[in-house]
Amino acid sequence: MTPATGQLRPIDTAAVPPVLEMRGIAKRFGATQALEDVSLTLRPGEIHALLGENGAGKSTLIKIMTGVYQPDRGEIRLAGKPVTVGSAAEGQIHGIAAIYQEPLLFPDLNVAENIFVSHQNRGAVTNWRQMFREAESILASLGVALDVRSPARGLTLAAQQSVEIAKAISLNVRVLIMDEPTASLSAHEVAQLFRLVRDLRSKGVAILFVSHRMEEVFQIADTVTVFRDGRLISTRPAAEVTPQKAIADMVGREMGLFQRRAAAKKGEKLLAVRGLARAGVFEGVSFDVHRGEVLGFAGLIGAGRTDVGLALFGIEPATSGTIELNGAAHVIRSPRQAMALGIAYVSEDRRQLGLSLPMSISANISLPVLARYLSRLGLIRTGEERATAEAFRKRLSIRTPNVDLAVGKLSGGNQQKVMLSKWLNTRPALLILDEPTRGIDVGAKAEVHAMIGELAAEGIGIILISSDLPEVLAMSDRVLVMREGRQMAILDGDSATSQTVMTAAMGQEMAA
Amino acid sequence: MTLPPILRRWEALLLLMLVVIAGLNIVYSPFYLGVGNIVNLFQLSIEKIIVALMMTLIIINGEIDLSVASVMGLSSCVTAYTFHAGWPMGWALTAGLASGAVAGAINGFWIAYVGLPSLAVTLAGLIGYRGVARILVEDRAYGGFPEWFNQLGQQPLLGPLTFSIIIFLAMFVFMAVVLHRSAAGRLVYVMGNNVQAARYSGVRVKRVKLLLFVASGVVAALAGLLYSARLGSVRGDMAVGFELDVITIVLLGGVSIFGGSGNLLGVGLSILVILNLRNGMGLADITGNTQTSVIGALLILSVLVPNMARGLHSKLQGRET
Amino acid sequence: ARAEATVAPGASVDMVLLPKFLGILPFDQAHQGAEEAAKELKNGKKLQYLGPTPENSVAGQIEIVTNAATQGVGAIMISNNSGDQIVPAAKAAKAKGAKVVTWDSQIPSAEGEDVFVAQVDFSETGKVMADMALHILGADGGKFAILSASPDAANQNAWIAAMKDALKDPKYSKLELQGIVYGNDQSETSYNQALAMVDKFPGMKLIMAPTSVGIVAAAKAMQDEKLCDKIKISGLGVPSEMLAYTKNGCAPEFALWSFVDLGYLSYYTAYGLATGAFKAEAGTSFKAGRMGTYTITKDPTRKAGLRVLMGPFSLYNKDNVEAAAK
Amino acid sequence: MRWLQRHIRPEQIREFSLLLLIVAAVLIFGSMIDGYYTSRTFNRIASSVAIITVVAVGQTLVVLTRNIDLAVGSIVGCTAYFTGAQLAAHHGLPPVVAVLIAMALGCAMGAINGALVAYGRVPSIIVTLGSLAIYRGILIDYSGARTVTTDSLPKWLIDLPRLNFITIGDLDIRAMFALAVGIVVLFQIGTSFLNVARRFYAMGSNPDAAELIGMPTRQIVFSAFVLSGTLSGLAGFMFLARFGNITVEAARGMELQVVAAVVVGGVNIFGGSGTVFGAMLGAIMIAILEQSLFRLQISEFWRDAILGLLILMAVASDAVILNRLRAIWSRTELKLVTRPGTGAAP
Ligand SMILES: Nc1ncnc2c1ncn2[C@@H]1O[C@H](COP(=O)(O)OP(=O)(O)OP(=O)(O)O)[C@@H](O)[C@H]1O
Ligand SMILES: Nc1ncnc2c1ncn2[C@@H]1O[C@H](COP(=O)(O)OP(=O)(O)OP(=O)(O)O)[C@@H](O)[C@H]1O
Ligand SMILES: [Mg+2]
Ligand SMILES: [Mg+2]
Repeated sequence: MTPATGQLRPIDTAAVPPVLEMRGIAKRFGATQALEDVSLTLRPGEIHALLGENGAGKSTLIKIMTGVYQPDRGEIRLAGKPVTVGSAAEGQIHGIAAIYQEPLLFPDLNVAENIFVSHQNRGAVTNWRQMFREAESILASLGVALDVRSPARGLTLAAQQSVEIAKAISLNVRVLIMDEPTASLSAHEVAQLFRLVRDLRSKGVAILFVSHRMEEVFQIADTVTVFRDGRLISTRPAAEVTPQKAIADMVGREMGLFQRRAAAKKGEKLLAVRGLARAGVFEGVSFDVHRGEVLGFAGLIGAGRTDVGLALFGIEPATSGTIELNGAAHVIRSPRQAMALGIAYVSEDRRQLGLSLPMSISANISLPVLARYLSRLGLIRTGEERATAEAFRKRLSIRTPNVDLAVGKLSGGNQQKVMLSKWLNTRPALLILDEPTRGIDVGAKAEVHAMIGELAAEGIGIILISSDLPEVLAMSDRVLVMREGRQMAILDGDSATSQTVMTAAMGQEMAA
Repeated sequence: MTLPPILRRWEALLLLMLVVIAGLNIVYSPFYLGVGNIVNLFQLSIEKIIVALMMTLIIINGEIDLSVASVMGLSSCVTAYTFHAGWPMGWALTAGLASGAVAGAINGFWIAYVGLPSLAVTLAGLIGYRGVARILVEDRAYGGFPEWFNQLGQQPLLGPLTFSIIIFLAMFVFMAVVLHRSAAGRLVYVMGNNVQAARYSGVRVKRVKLLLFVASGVVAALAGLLYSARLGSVRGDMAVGFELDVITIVLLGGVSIFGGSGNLLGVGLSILVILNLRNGMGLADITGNTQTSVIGALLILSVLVPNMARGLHSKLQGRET
Repeated sequence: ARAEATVAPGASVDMVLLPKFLGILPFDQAHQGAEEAAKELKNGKKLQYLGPTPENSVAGQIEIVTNAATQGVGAIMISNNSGDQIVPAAKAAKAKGAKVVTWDSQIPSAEGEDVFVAQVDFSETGKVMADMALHILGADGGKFAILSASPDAANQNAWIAAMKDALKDPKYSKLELQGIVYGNDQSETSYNQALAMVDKFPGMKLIMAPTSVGIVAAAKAMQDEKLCDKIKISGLGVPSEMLAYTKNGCAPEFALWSFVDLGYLSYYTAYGLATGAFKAEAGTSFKAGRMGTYTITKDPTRKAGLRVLMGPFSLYNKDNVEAAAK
Repeated sequence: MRWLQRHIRPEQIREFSLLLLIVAAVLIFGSMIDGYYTSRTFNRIASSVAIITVVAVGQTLVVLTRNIDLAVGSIVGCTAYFTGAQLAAHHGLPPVVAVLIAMALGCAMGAINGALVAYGRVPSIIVTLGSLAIYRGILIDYSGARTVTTDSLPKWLIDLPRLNFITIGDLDIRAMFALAVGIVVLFQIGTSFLNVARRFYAMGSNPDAAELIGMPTRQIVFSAFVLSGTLSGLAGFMFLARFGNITVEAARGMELQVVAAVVVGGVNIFGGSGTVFGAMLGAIMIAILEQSLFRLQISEFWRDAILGLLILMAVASDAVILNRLRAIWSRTELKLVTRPGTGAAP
């Protein structure tokens, strides 16, 4: 047990008996000791932030709380009584619900049904009308407007995340666990979400909140717990911690927050896009990317940034407009063609689109350029393949015992790094990064940012699509803002502030 | 995924089963160990096991090809028909193989380029290709092939090994290299795991899928021709219903029906297990439905028993799976 | 004629009785008959009744013949469902010293076969079916169609060919064959096909089904659709299964032979050959227990091959079907 | 149009498109075949569809949960035979008891499959490939190759296929067909409105998520197999009534027909989407093709080739129509969604 478990808390909830206590929890996966002697206390009306590097064991602890995993050692106490949470259903009966890091929706069920699917006492018969109405009002309170009748299949990650959140708040829970709920939300949606979370806190719900975005954590948390390598390092009231201190706890050394990237020398024009459109999805997108330049794409969820990326990469080809690379016009119809032109696209959805989870790290990294690893007989030179993977493991400090491990076994952030490696391995001229730091920790984030800087300095043109506004502002030479499938503005580095970007992203209404 | 660990649990289990079955055969049948019997053991199901090799790739790729048996029938009937229409045997055989390629290409087109489920397309193929074979031969039976052709199917070629067995062995090695060592094999796995991720990585998934089905058609056609050589005569009902046996072999080999996992070592062992089991039962005069029931029970038990053992194991350790 | 060979009981010969597939009545009756003969002949070895499943009939028959040969059995009795495809396996079995006797359904080319025990004369079958049709439809004749088993059944095809041949006789000029349809020896398919025939062949007055599965299915179909007045059923059927339809007039007349006798005779033939009591040569006569004396002759219905003709048909109608069904 | 798009999903329209294809098929065949539009044609198709449909309903439930039940043919055969044998031996058995016997036996067989899949964690295709053979083997042993013959059965059973439910004009709706339709309606309503039944969809749509949010996934899979077995048992009874002569080969191969109906009917073979109504339409589509092809004056030997082609065409045009619809829907969806910032009115 760490010494400070809340006695120092200034809020009156400190007197309230804890709703959930974890004591001496340990969990091992094969060779990995994911958790070791972890104790954590959640009180009603408390927002408790959980920080830690990728693979520190945050998600594992959460899965133990909700009954998905059973701990090897330790006990869970609910309102003072020891309980075993044997399954997720039991967790729910105890009033524990979680939003997992990776959205878990039922693609064939509609949005409304997804929201209410885990309600135990919905009665025998579905009252569709009522369900649609309630779903709409929950989503409206979240500020998200989704067609509740449409199936969840095909929703963007952000939309999926919204549904997950709606699902969790629709359950009247005592303990709500949110594993990186904001990872794919943009500032506006985050604000929206935080309003809700505070609302829940005032109703006496205990909230466990995991995020890699420091500014958010300190905006909302009452208590901050930091994990490192499966151990609990510190638990302190938020008021007593600074971001720097927390980061130091996480990585075991001092480290700064975002550093604004020094603008690299702009090379000649690499990409020129004019009037790009895909019927019914986005239109009128025109911009240039120079060698060594980082062009940020900002916007709210569903603004169409991903769609532009997909069009450039040939997955969903554009229906009109022109794309010029190095001065030559190209009609890009397939990813293969795009890759041949030196374009790489790092997808925002690593599980569905980015990685083959059951396959090894090295196999994933070599996949786009498999031809490079073939011997004269057409067989794969696995040694070479592994060497490349090793190199990336070092360069991006991917946490894994070896590169033959299935990617699916890695923590979310490390998966993200594997995906980055995979695309860097194609040695692209134009790199499209779609939410490249989604779900990765500060340390890794800093590494990715440094890498973006290095890559730009090497003369690679970079399109950085991100919902993390501070990140976009810090990294980009220019920022393109989209809204509802239209390009609103391209802001220069100096004129791009969170104020100007948000104004453009929200349209006129925000201007006030 | 590059190199399957030589003995993962599943393969070890199959090996154990094989040893037990072969042991029982040796103890209970004096005829089992004869060279003739060992050759027969393969020869009697040689076409099915050849098709099973290709089916392994198809299923790992996340698809299924139910039309293989009908394609076997089609290729035999095309060959028989053209031969009796006066074509030289060489051309007739080529036509047979070509019919397999065409059938596979038709399957592949609808599955890869139109995006229809392979189950539906190849179910239609199962009915349709058999139908085309029927149109050609109606209620006739064609025999009278050149002697060398029948010899090829029936007589040993190399020591005690027949042509079909040599083909099978060669194909097994070839397929193992392709699946586990080549780029093509890697793509088969990647697509089986997550076809979207493959597409986003620049894999030409449609083309790979099409080629896979064409290959499946050609291999099935080849198997059909080997079958006609073995039987020396061709009818419209050649190989009816073989698809279920083929799929059984592949699944017992530890290949997941949802694609993405499994390997040829497992399938090879599964082939040996099933063939030895059938042979042993045949020699013990167990035939008909009793035989298929035993194989059915083995199929279930082979997955059930390890599952239960694992369940028990983790119970004892007080942890969940 | 040469002297009649006597079959001496008491030898020990491994014998296999191989039906087209397991699970339908006529083959089980043949098995009964063969067991009866085995008991009479005091064979020291038990008779093996082995068969494939219907969907695996061809491959299964070949496998059983091959395994039997491996085991060095003395005789194999096959109701061949594999046409000439069984030939290589049968030849191999003969090469290993087994006698190969076919019964019920022959090997078309006769290769690999010692002798075929024919239930009836196959060209006779054609005439018998034509006669039944004429008898049922009356002197004015009419249109009829055939519901066969599968397009690949050698005996069915031989019978149909024989019937087409017979129809050339001016005596049957009033009979018009509208077409052949296959029910694959499956009750459901045959039933559905019989119903569909009613629509497909306008004016059809009779369904001729030379298959014991097809004939009952067709009779039930006509009865269900209340069509028995317009469309009659005939063909080859098992009396116990046909009883009701013959009595109510749906299937006034049909024919068959005794499968028990067929099994019995096949056993005697195979046993005699395997023990060397007689050889598979035209002109050889032998005494087959309670059934009397039979002679091996050249098979007139095939280019090559020998046969033992059991014959004759039994015709069944409402007068005798009840007794036969017992 | 807007209203339509809000309230009807493309997946529902798919059934409509299949219905369109059926109408088209009927019109085309009607123009090619004399005397096609008769009550007899209707009855032929209706009665051949009835049994398949009942089995297909159960199969749909299983397929929704991302499983498959290949043992249905053997279950239908076993129940038909066993029930027939019981009725032959005890003529006095009341009809209700006979139906219950069939359903109970089917239920038991389905429960074995379900237990192996859900609790034994054996993939369904392996379990049912195995039990397909085992159940048939048991039947063959049990029966001793005897046939249940029509005349050994009580009269009420033999008359059952001819029993009319209602007669509209000269269109007879047979009781068995009405029963099948009734079951479809029952299960269609059940799967759309019962929360318990919606779990079949959830389970097949994302099994991992179902597990994580604490759905009783094993019970769901188990009950799908039990229902499939029970419905197959009922179908076995209908089979007995319709065909009367039950050999041990009864309903062999029916699993492929049923899977074909389910797939043509638009049920996603990888689970999660599709309806029992669709499965019935699939069965009807195939039955129309089969029956009509037979009546065309074409060679017996051409039928299968054409049937295969037509099934492919049906699946393909269905997919094309559905894709078009999806495109239309998703295009307008963009306009329908009010984004944050433009006011939260839903
Ligand atoms: N099912 C599993 N099997 C094997 N190892 C696992 C499994 N789940 C997690 N691990 C390992 O346990 C460790 C902790 O992982 P966890 O997912 O809890 O990290 P995390 O703190 O949530 O990281 P992130 O911020 O990247 O999401 C990691 O090393 C991970 O690889
Ligand atoms: N309310 C919504 N929230 C999220 N996505 C939506 C919403 N409504 C529609 N969408 C979908 O979002 C798609 C455009 O989003 P796209 O993924 O291109 O945007 P993005 O700017 O990259 O957003 P994200 O931050 O989610 O990646 C549209 O095709 C639309 O179907
Ligand atoms: Mg995590
Ligand atoms: Mg995006």
